[in-house]
This record gives sequence, structure tokens and C-alpha cells, in this order.
Amino acid sequence: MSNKSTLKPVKARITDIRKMTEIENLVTIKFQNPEYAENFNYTPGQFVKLGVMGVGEAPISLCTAQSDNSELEFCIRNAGRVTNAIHSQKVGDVIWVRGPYGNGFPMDEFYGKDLLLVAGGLGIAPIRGVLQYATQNREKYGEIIVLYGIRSYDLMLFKDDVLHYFREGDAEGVKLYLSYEDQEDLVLNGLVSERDDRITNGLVTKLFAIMDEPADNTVAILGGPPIMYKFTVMELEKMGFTPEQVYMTLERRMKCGVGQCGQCIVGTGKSIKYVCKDGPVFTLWDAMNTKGMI
Amino acid sequence: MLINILEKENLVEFFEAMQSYGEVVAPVRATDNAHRFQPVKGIDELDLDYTRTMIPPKKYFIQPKETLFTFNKEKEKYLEPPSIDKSMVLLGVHACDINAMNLLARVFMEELPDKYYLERRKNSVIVGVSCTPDEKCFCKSTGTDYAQEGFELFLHDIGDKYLVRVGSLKGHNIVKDHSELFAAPEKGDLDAFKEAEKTRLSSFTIEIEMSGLQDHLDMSYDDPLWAEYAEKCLGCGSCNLVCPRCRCYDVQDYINLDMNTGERVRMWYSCMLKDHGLVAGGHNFRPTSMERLRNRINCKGSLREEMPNCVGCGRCTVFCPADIDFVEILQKVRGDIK
Amino acid sequence: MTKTIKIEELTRVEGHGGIEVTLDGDKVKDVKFNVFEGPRFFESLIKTVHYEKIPDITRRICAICTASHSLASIGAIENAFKVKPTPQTNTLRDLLIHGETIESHALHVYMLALPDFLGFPDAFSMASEHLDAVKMALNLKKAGNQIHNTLSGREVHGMNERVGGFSKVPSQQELLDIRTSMEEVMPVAELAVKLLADVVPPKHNVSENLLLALDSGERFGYMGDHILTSAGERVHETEYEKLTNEQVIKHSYAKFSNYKGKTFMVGALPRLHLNGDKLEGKAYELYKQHKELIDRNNTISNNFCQAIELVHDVERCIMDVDELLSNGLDDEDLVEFDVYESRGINAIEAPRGILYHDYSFDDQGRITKANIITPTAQNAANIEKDVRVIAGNLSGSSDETIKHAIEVMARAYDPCISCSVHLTRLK
Amino acid sequence: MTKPRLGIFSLTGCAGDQLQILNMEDELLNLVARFHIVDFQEGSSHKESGPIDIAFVEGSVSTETDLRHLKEIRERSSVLIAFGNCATDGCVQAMRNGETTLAQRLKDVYGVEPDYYDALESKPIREYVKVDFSIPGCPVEKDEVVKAITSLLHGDSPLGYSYPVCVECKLHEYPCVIVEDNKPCLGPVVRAGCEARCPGLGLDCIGCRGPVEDGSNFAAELQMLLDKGYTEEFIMNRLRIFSGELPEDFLGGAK
Ligand SMILES: Cc1cc2nc3c(=O)[nH]c(=O)nc-3n(C[C@H](O)[C@H](O)[C@H](O)COP(=O)(O)OP(=O)(O)OC[C@H]3O[C@@H](n4cnc5c(N)ncnc54)[C@H](O)[C@@H]3O)c2cc1C
Ligand code: SF4
Ligand code: SF4
Ligand code: SF4
Repeated sequence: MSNKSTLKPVKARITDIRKMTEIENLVTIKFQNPEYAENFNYTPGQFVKLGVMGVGEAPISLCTAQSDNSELEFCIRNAGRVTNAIHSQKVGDVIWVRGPYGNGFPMDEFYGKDLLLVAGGLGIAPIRGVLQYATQNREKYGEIIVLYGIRSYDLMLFKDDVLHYFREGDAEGVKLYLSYEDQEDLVLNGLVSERDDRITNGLVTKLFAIMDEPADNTVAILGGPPIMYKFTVMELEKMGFTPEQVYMTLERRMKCGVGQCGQCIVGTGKSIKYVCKDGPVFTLWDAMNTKGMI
Repeated sequence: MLINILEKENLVEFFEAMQSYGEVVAPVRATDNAHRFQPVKGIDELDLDYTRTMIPPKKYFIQPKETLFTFNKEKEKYLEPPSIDKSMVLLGVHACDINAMNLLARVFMEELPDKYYLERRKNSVIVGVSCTPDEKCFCKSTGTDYAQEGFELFLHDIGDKYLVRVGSLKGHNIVKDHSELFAAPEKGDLDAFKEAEKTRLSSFTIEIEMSGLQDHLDMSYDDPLWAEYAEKCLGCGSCNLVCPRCRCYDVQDYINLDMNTGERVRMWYSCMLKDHGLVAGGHNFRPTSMERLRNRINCKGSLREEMPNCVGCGRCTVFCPADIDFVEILQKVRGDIK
Repeated sequence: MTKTIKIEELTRVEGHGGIEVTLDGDKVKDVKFNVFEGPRFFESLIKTVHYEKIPDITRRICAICTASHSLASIGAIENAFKVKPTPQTNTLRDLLIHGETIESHALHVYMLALPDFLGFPDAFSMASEHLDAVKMALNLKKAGNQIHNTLSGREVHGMNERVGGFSKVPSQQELLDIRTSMEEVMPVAELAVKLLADVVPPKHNVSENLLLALDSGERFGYMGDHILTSAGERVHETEYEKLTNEQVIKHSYAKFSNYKGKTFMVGALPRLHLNGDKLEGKAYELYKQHKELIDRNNTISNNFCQAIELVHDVERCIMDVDELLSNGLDDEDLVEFDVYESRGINAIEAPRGILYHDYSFDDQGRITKANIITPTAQNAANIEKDVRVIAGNLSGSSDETIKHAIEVMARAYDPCISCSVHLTRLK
Repeated sequence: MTKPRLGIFSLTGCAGDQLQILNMEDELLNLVARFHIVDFQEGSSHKESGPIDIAFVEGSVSTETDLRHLKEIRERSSVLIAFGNCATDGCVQAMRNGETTLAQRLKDVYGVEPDYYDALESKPIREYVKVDFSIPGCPVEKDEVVKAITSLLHGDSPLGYSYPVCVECKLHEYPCVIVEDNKPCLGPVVRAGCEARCPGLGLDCIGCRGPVEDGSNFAAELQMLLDKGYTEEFIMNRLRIFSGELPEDFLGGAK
């Protein structure tokens, strides 16, 4: 009874709110009905509609992995009416949830492969779910490389995770690289203890030059703004990634999340797609065949 | 396919019989250009010999504006409107509109059923009627000029009789319950039907080749034609709102002055409106009217569930205040005209 | 010793105006009715505009008497092109203007004036002690608005009344709904008469008033084409300029009206004084019963006259609906006509008094010249006269007393400063 | 919880938007009870100084006094809402801006020398102060006002109408007066929210809610009406009734 069938949300309660940046909070929620939680099956890259009655709903990525459904985390940027309303909720308040919706990253198709995760800005949210999933099922995947681009330390999301993988990533087979646009002293910010060659100044694409050469069987998993995709794809193609080896998640306006409201439409005659239902995860091959996708 | 014959002189009785299945909704002349589906009490109010309504009959399944639920914040509850048990007879629907509803039915009834659509369709009887195309109809091109399914009964005008095709078990039961009104078809009736169909098919004046259209659209992505039409387009959204196959909608919450109760409302929307592609932070995926127009035509010409998103009813052309001709655009896309 | 008493801004009136009195001992030296409402130049704006959209623009002169403006405007256009509206249209218009008067008088009597007499700053605080009365008043106002909504298309700046008729004739059911509402609010209108009959008008503003109102014909009402004066004259509307005699006066405001050198008053008091005997039904009875309260020389009794009119309006709306329904509603089209170079003048009784619209057209039906004179513009000089009288009579009292007395008097005119198109402050 | 301090102010106009508040007969007392009202010129004699949480400003700036008043209100208010078409787009008194001069208009109406007055060319308030939201309309729609107020009380920004009157016209299934009768309807370029009142009565929309923000293709509207045989003067008079004070490139086409 995952209640996918209508526009009816189910009740959940906020159990924790953590401020991540000036405009982003990590919000933890718990379903009121345990049965619902038990049946809430999803893969990273899928999303839910989170709603506040009287204001509306917003599509928000699941940024956790499947292991334990009793609580779900969402990284939410205060970007407008609904997200602002979510930000003004307190622990204990009700939040209404529908979903999970869309196609996530096909994690089981990636078994045995290396993963190259590339995230920019808020795009880290779904990527973090992939990372959690992969580390929870560590034996199923090869090497994991994470490239994360941010503007400045202040705007960095999931700082704890980033710190963790910087310190202990090697032991877990996760290599994290970081690029930041603004000139800033990350040493002083306490992120790293000394100058680190996993960190560079500039756009996320700069990291391709310093990271280890990925193996042939690597899949690239992208989360970020359209402009990041354009440049990242160019780099990946140079490195020999085929269009089926590159996955990305898209953002569009969505009202229903189930392929009815038509607001997330992309593409041309042959390849009209609804991002919510046919995506939000697409391969580069999809994007190449769908004008206007990236 | 079960076939029956209904004499036109039995139409009044037929109408009265239909009234026993629910409120009869049928085309009524509204203006020079259009009819309107509305509830009728007597057969003299309706007009089965019509070309098109402005708003398609889909309005009875997904309403222009409807409350999805009302909520109470303090009680942490919401309440859907009571189930719809009122039944309705939609009388006099053209094949194009039936075909359009068949696509909507897939979207709203099959994979992820919409309570509202489902209940309304379950409680309705659809009676189709044959028509004669006018100079804006092109349903023959879109392959939607003949309805194979999605109705209970379909009346084909064959002179002083109707040949009635039965489209569902419900339709069959209607015939059974009123067998005195129907007769078995005779050879002459079948001939008349064939004749009528021939006449109908030969009266189309416009045509657009649909095969391969999708690739033509793809190839025209950067064609100057979009900008040309965008200059004329008012961005008013009328074309979408009159389209029987458009189903974009918007959802909005409203809270009452008690600051506690309120409702979530769904409303028809249009991809020609400027914030259709707008997301938070002000980024718009289709910021110009050129992009929006191109998107609409692409969506219409695309194949969704193996059906084009257009059923050739001609409404978007007829009701565009700026006189933008949909078929003309497609003809340009195909290179039929310059 | 001179001193100046200043009412910075009159409240519970439409628009912005203040009053300033300069006293020299117990002599009134100067009175200024300051209007700081910005000028809007309607007569200039509508030049070259096609007649068809003139009412839509000129009705925006005023919100509360929007239909009076549109009907005056439509009337002037119809007079110019000799358009004869159908009897049904005339009755619908009568219904509309009576509905407007209900809405306007209910607002003024209950929400704006009554708080003065009961000692509250506004109807909202009055509601704390007189909740039922306020709620009833709101219902009365709503019933007036219902007529606006049905006939005109919305409560403020509607659109349905057109040159030649109504774009959409209301349905029988809509008219029946109006009738029901009118029956429901009848007691509220009567209550207004009762409440105001108990108010003893202060003596300090008694002074001679010249009164002007439209001759409403055989029945009491708000339409007619002649103007009556309390001096016994009867003048055709086309000669209105003789009456209003607008002049730009170089002291503190522009364009004051006077008739033969005298200030005059328009509004409910003049209407009842000049046409009261033509009232019908309950309104007539109440009028007869309380005739002594209608003091032509005390403008405060304008409030009471409005209350009597409320009763008349409610009764009249019922009569109009009955007439429309018994004649059978006809879904008639607008009357067709030709346009040519012409001039048209029309007067109508807006809730606050006589309103004139005067247009000249070219042969395409475009405006070449316009003149609009609103009731408050005509009353302004009389208000100033009353201020002099009050200040003189009360010169020994405290400033507060004088201010209050002036405000109450000014409000009794129900002044609508925003629509006084011709009133504008000079530097 | 302390009640938000509300001020309802008016500059030059017909006071119709304040009147619309008084016209909410059913909600009025409820609505007033939600606020601490510091100023409501048309409805109350009670006035207070001090800060204002929400200010509704109706009317356009047409005199120096208006301008001073407006600036003062802005200083005092956290949220300032342009209330009605006058405040939002200038309304009818701005319909000749840029076409005739103020001096000419004064002379037309009063026949006197212009330097007499403190009048200014009528302008919408956004020309002088920062406006947080606009509730357009001549007059404002009561429904929209209630929605805006509940949004604000709830801590959300009010929703506007980003689409034209045609949308509502179609949702009501009103016959299109352009298609049916060639009437010069402005619905395609005018902001919705009125539930297409005019077309609903068989009339062409005259645009009392002002243009759709960033979405009006005036050039196409003009061309369409020219094609239907209207003269440019006629169309411009029509377009200007409520959109006189528009950006200079208002015939430059939609974005
Ligand atoms: C698949 C997907 C996953 C997302 N994941 C996250 C996430 O993990 N964290 C996060 O902070 N944000 C995420 N977003 C973006 C987030 O949905 C928008 O920021 C949010 O919808 C903005 O709504 P609003 O009402 O706060 O903003 P407003 O700007 O006030 O929105 C106005 C209206 O536009 C609509 N709207 C605006 N932007 C969007 C949008 N992007 N998608 C759908 N409707 C929109 C809303 O329905 C709203 O009613 C995701 C978006 C998508 C499509
Ligand atoms: S109906 Fe015509 S003018 Fe309106 S959006 Fe569609 S194509 Fe453009
Ligand atoms: S009547 Fe006017 S508002 Fe309605 S659809 Fe036609 S153009 Fe648009
Ligand atoms: S249709 Fe146009 S003119 Fe009429 S009320 Fe609506 S916005 Fe105003």
C-alpha cells in the first residue's frame, strides 16, 4: 500500500531539523503509520512530494538509502513558498508525504561496477542517497569516486559526510574530491588539517584532471544544475564514457509527480518525456535523443 | 461488435430511456461557432447535428477546477469530497472526443488511477454520434475519426435511422433493457452505413500526414517558423484549454480566514503560459513564447501511448483569438507549404 | 487674537479633504475646505475615446456611486444619439440605481454616520456593543451590493449596463433572489429610521439652505430631466450650467458652484424636501410621521432623510422586480443606433445628489469635449457656508467641540471627495 | 500571539479598493478581528502612528502630498502592498501619460495656469517606492484580497496571477468574444483573477487588472486587432485605459 495511486498524501512527523547552511536544512521525518513506512520502497534518485497544508507541495529527493525506512532525511533549500513553509515547521509538526515517485538510479544494474559520482550544489541530495546505498552494500560495487563542487565552504551540504570521507574514505574505498569556486581557506574552516591535493579551486569539472583515471566499467552518476551537466558530459565523453554509462537526474516543475499534470514535459516529437514518471533519472543517451533535456 | 438499428422516430423514447441512466448531458447550441455540453431536460434542447463544442466533454471527468480535498490543520486531517454517485449520460459525443478520452483514461485510470476521474467514468454512459467534418476537422489524419472503444453506444446516422454500435457490456444491457426501441440491422442498413462512412471520409478538406511527423518535428527544432508564429501568438493558453487531449493541470492550496481550514484545488493549465516551465529560483526551462509554442506543437505531434496527442478536432485553430492555424504549422514542419 | 482650528483629514468619507477655520475672536475670518485629493482630469482623459467605452472610464470617478456615474454617462450618450432604451431597460436601470442607493446609504448611515451619534470611532468598535445592529447593517449593504452584482456585474465598477440596454439581462431566478433579500432587509432599513429619529440634530448648524433636486416625475425616484429648486424654479437638465455655475475661485479650492450667487445643497435632504410627497408605501408613512425631522435648514437631517430613502429603496426594488417579472423578462439585445456629431447632457440623482455628465462627439462617436459635475463639487461651497455658521455659533467653545461639530456636519453630506473631479486644491 | 499591525491607506483614486474591503460583508468583522488596525481612512476615525506590519496602499501618486504620504508609509511598513490598479499600474488617470502633458490636462479642465497646483503626473507607486506585492484590479477582487491576507497571516507570500483572463474565460466556457463577435477583447494580455467577468457578460475585457507581468504580447494583440479592422487610435485608447503607465517597450512583444 505505497499509496501511489492518487494525489492523497500521508501523514508524517518531523523528528529532527538540522541547519546545514543559511538556506538549507536537513529535515528528518517519520511516518505516522508504521505499515506505510515498511512498504515505502525506493531507490536513490527517486523523490517524494512533501507538503504543508495551506501552502502546497514540492518535489524533494530522497537523500538516504533503503536500509531503514523508519526515518527519512531530506535536504531542503528554502527556495520559495512551499520550501519556506517547510523551513518554518518545527520538530513534532506534521508534514504530508506522497511517493516515492519516478525512476531512481538502477543500483542493481551497477553491481560490480565502479561508480563516479559527480555533484554540484543542491544536486548532492540524490547523490548522497546513491553514496549511502553503495556504502551500505559495499561489496557489490567497485571503487567509488565522488566529485563535489560547491561555491564556498558556507554553502557546502552534508559537511559531516564530506569530513568523514575525507578522513576515512580510503578505508571504505570512497575517494572524495572537492572543488570550490571562491578562494577560501578550507584549512582554517577546519575541513582539512593541511593543504590537500583532493581539493581544488574552480568548477567541479576541474576535478577530472586530478582524480584517478576511472576504470572502463565505471558508471557516472550526475546530480546538479543543467549547466554542470553540459560541461561534465564533455569531460566524460573525452574520457571515453559511452552515453549509456552516464546517468543524471533532472529538475523540472512538477505538480502531480505521477505523469498527469504535464508540467515537467521535455523533448520533441519522437521523444516527449515526463521527467517525473520517465525520470527524473535519465541516461546521457536519453538526453542526446531528447532535445531540451540538458 | 454488436449492431442494432434505432429508428429516428424512436429518438424521443430513446432519450427518455437514457434519462433513466442518469442526468443527460448533450450538445446545445451556444454561439455561431460552437456548441456546449450541458445538462438537458428534453430532446428539443439538444442538437446532435453539430460540429464541435468549444470545451470538450472531458470537462465531466477532469473538471476545470475542482477541490481535491479540504483540510484542517489543527486536526491534522484532510477530507476528500464524497464519492460521486451521481450518474450521467453523455449523449452525442464525436469520435474524436471519445478517442481523446481514451488517452486520458489511460493517464487517469490505468497506471495511477485518479479517484475523481475513475468515479466519474464509472458512473457515466457515453453515447457517441457520427458527424460530418467541417473545414477545420482533420481527425482522419490523426486516425481518430472512428471510435473503436470508450463508449457504451455509438449512433451512426444512416438517413432516417441510426446504426447503433454497442461498445460495452453496459451498452449491451441498455439495448437489452429497451429492446422495443431497437431492431436487428438488415442488409440495406449495412449498405447505408457503408455509404455514409464513404461520404464522411470523402468530405475532409484538410489533411496532414502523420507518419514520420515526429522526426520532422525533431528536425525543425531550430527552424525560424517557431519565432514567426510566436510573434503572432498571444500566449493566452486558449489552444490548450479547448483541447480534448490536453491534461496539464495546476494545483494550489488556499487557506481560510480561520487560518486553520482550507482546500487543495486542481485547475486546468496550459503549456503556453509563461510559468509552465518555471522552477524555484526563477529558472524557466521554456522562457520565451517561441519555446512554449514549439513545445506545444511537439507535444501534440508526439506519440504518447502509441497515439498522437492530437485527435484532429480543430478546436485550437477555431478558438485561437490570433487565428493561428495548427495544421498550417504542421504543414510547414513537413515542408508541405513554405 | 486669531486662531486656526484645523481638521487635518476628514475620516469615514471617501477621498481626502480637511477643513481649516480661522477665528478672530468670535468672528470667523476664513474657512478653507482643503481637498488634497489629486486631480484626475477625467474630462481630458476621455478625449478621442469612442463613446462605447466612455461609461467604463467615467464610472471610475467614484467607487460608491459607480453605477450612478455609468448611468449618467450612458444617459448623456443616449441623449446625444437619440437612443431610446426599452421599458425593460428603464426598469432595470431604476432597480440598479435604487440598489446602489441602498448600498451607499447603508454604508453611510450605519457604518460612517451612526458611530458619530453613538460615540464610536468606527463601526468595528461599535460592533463590540451593537454587534447585531452592525451585522444587520452589513446585510443591508450586502443586499444593495447583490443588485450591483446581478445587474452591473460586480459591486464596484461593473460593466453590464451599456448604452442601449444591458449586455446580459439577469435571469428570473436572480431577480427573485433580489426580491427575497429585499424582504429580508426591510426591517433593517426601518430600524435606521427609528435609530436616527431619536437623534436630536444640534441647533448650531441651522442656517438657510437653498436645495436642488431632480424632479422625479410622478413617483419618488432618482431619475428625471428637470431640476427643481427650493426657490420654486424648474430648469431643464440641458440648462444645468445656469444652476451649477462652476467657477474657479482663487482662494483655497477650485470650481465652486453657486446658483444666482448663492451656495446650495444637493442630496437626500433636498430630494425629500422637494419630492417627498411623491413617496409611496411605508416610506411615505414614515415620511409623514416624521416630517418635522426633515429640517431644510439643518443639513444634519440629511442623515435621517437617507434613512427614509433606504425604506423607499427597498420597497421600490421589490416593486421593480415585480414589474419586470410580471411583464416577462425579454433577453433583448442592445438598441441599435447611428452616431453623428452631437452633444448630450444627462442628470441623475446619485446617492449624494445631482450628477451631470455632458459630452460632445465627433461624427465617429469620439469625445471632443466633456464636462462632469458631481454632487460633492456642488455641495462644497455649502459645506463651507455651514462651517462658517457652526464656527460662529460655537466660537466660545473648545477647539475639540468645534472640530467635532464640523466633522459631524461635513460627514452628514456624505461627501465623496474622490469623485469631486472639479475640486482641486490651489497652492 | 500579537496581532499584526495593518494599515489601509489611499492616495489618489476612487477609494474603490478600500470600499471592496467594506464590501466583504460576510468576512469583514472576522477579518478586522485578525489585525490591529492602525489606519483605515474610509472605515474608521481611529489612527495610530508607529510601525506597520502590513500596509495596503491604494491610489496612484498624483500630488506632492501623495508622494510624501507614500514615502512615510514605506518608512513605517515591513510589507507594502500595492492595492488596486491605481497603485499597481496607474489606472485611468495615467492613461494619457506620455501622450498629453499635465499642463495641457490642467488647462483643458480648469482653464488656468498649471503652476497653481501641487499636482504630479499620475504614476503607480512602484515608480517611487519598493513594492513587495501587488493586488491588481479596478477594483481589487475580494476573493484575491482574502487569499492574499490569509497567505500573509500564514507566513507565505501571496500568490499572484501569472496568466491571462482567457484562461478563466475558457474554464468558465464563456464564448470568446473575439472569435464569435470580433470584439476588441484585451483578455489575452490582461492578468486573470476576475473570473473573466466581462466576457462572461458578452463584453470585451478592457483590462482593468493590468497586463500579465512579463507575459503580455501587446504587439501581437495590437496586430490582431488591426487585422480585425480596428484603427490604431482606437486600439491604443483601449490598451491605455489601464496600461497607460507601462514600460516604454510595451509594444515590444512578449518574453
Ligand atoms: C525531482 C526533483 C527533486 C528535487 N529535490 C530537491 C531536494 O532534494 N531539495 C530541495 O531543496 N529541492 C529539491 N527540488 C527542487 C524543489 O522541488 C523546488 O525548490 C521547490 O519545488 C520549490 O517550491 P517552492 O514552492 O518552495 O518555490 P516557489 O518558487 O514558490 O514555487 C512556486 C510554484 O512553482 C512550483 N515549483 C517551483 N519550482 C519547482 C520545482 N523545481 N519543481 C516543481 N515545482 C516547482 C511549485 O509547485 C510552486 O507551487 C527538487 C525538484 C525536483 C523536480
Ligand atoms: S490560442 Fe492561439 S494565441 Fe492563444 S496561446 Fe494558443 S496559439 Fe497562442
Ligand atoms: S473572450 Fe477575451 S478573455 Fe475570453 S478567451 Fe476570448 S480573448 Fe480571451
Ligand atoms: S474581464 Fe478584464 S475588464 Fe473585465 S473585470 Fe476582468 S480584467 Fe477587468
